[in-house]
Amino acid sequence: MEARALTHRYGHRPVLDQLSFAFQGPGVVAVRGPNGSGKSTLIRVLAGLLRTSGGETTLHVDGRATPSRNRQRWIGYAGPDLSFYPEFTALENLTFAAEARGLARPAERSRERLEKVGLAARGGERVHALSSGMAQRLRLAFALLDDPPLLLLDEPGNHLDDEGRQALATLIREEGTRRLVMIATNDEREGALAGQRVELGTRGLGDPA
Amino acid sequence: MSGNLVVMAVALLVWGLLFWYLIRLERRVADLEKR
Amino acid sequence: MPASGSSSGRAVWAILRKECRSEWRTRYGLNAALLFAVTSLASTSFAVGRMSDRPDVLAALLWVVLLFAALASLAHTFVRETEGHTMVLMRLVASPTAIAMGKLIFNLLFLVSIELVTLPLFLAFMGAPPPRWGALLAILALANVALAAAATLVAAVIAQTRGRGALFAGVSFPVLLPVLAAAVSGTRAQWSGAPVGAELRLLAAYAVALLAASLLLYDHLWEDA
Amino acid sequence: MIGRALLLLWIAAWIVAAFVWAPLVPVLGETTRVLYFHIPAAWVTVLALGWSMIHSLLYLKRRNLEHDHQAAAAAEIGLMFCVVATVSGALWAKAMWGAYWNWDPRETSIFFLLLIYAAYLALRSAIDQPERRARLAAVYSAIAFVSVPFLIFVVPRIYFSLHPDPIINPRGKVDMDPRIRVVFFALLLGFTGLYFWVQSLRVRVARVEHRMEERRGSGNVG
Repeated sequence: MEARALTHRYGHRPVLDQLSFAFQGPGVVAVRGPNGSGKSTLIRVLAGLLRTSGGETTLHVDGRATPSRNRQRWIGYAGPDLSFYPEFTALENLTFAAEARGLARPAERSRERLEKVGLAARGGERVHALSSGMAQRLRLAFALLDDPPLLLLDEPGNHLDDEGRQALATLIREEGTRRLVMIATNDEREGALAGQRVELGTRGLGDPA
Repeated sequence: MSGNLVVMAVALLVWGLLFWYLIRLERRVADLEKR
Repeated sequence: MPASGSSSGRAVWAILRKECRSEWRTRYGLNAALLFAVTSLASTSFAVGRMSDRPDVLAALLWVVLLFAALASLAHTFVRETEGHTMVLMRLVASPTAIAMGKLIFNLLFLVSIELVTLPLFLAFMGAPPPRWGALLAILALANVALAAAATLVAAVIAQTRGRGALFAGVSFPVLLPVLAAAVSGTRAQWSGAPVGAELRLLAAYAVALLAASLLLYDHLWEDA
Repeated sequence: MIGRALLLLWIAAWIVAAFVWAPLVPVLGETTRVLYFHIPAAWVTVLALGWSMIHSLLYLKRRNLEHDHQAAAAAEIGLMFCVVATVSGALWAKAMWGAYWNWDPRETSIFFLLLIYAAYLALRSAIDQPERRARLAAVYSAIAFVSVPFLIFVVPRIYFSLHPDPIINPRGKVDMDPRIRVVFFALLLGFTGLYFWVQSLRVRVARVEHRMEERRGSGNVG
């Protein structure tokens, strides 16, 4: 994952400023910085959800640069803004996502991912009945749906209980050996897992007008 | 014919007012740009 | 990673099925639209009475009822996504065009299901003369495609505004007007025995123009988180 | 400043000419006077809509907010000229046929443009972030761009036309006394000059507003 002179403004507030980096998978990268320093913005830009004001990002898979237009094919994203359809169950949501992406064995694959994040028993429950901790695990299951080369997690530890954080830590370590994992977090334990780091500037929200 | 002249006079007046208003507006915009 | 051609076809199919299942589960949109269509139909027929000898008035009333039922409900598929913040999920699993096509086809089926109920009732309530079914169904089909294409595109835009659904009627009206005009004129022609070729060509041309424009525009619609 | 003075004198002179020098169109009689102002206003309405749509498409391609300023300014000014054209059209219809509104092709076309302007500006007012507002307004403009030809050339033909086409056909050739044609085109030119002047003013205002918001930055964005 390579970024060149990434700049982005929210309305008029500069959030990312000429940021450049290049990370080689597999491995875990922590994106750190104070609130409002653009951690979530960066993750969303890399996921292709947000078009930047300047600069560009390129994802190389097996040595070949992939078109940034359909970036969503190559990444798994999990962030606080990812919500599921409340009228469907957890399993139905994941199965729909797998079908829409044209993946093989959508239902089976979804069940496997639910087991991986410890939601096997809750597959049949409607999403609006899930606790925020379980919803967060569902996001992780969604991100892992098609074993993407790049995993982008925005504050994955949110709402998780201790047992959940433990499972998350092992999951990140495991995935870190197979693909490039980038995590936006201020949590020390998650940060410690990362071999490399992106420090976002302190200018962020605190910067006086 | 006199009816026409009245309407014409009104039209000229309206055009004059509009023009004067635009000139003043332009001056205000010019000094706004300086600040 | 599957090639883009077949996979976007699968994505459209998956999204269409999801829309139908969501609609079946919540049934909110269909009930509202049917209620709306039937009440506006009942009120017009109550006010106007039987109109068997005036095909032009009948044609206009039929399409006003259908148009307003459409205006009341076609924005729902996108408004539901932005209100439920599920647009991020959608954008992560399918391309903008696939999302739009899935919803467009759903809106088309939605319109047809409203018309299946409203049209027979309209013909009965208003005492309309028996229609030339061939011509009428052709007009309905093409008008539905054009309506769905226009409404889906405009809905995708207004779903991201502050008022969300509120703006849909006013903003979409100028874009829907050509469909309304051609449909009314065609329906009147089929009742009065005149040829409907011109209106059909117009509806087809407008639908194609809108679909072509949508293919270029949908990529610009969802770019900020 | 010379340009402004020239514009002042040019339009003033041709107003006088329209009332004093130009002859009347045979059938229309005194009502011709209104047309000298109604049709240029309608022309500017179409010109402004075209300008707004072109800049909207340019914004989609280049993502430069300058295009958005131009498109928004053109829509606001276009709406004003459209109201003038609609009202003067209705007055003329009242004088000619005794009814303010009778859905003849010219009136319906101008009215449809009014609907598009109103919808475009309503849409803009419902979005806060500048980039998103520019992008969504541009997309709507592109949609309207597709429907305008159908609205102008097709829909009116469907409704029975009352307009005396042979005598004054603003889009076609104007085939009567040359003096009428001279006054008509002169005012058309004058209105166009006026339009571009007001357009430039409105765009400069938009630029200043944008810069002021930017300078206020994140500090106390209200």
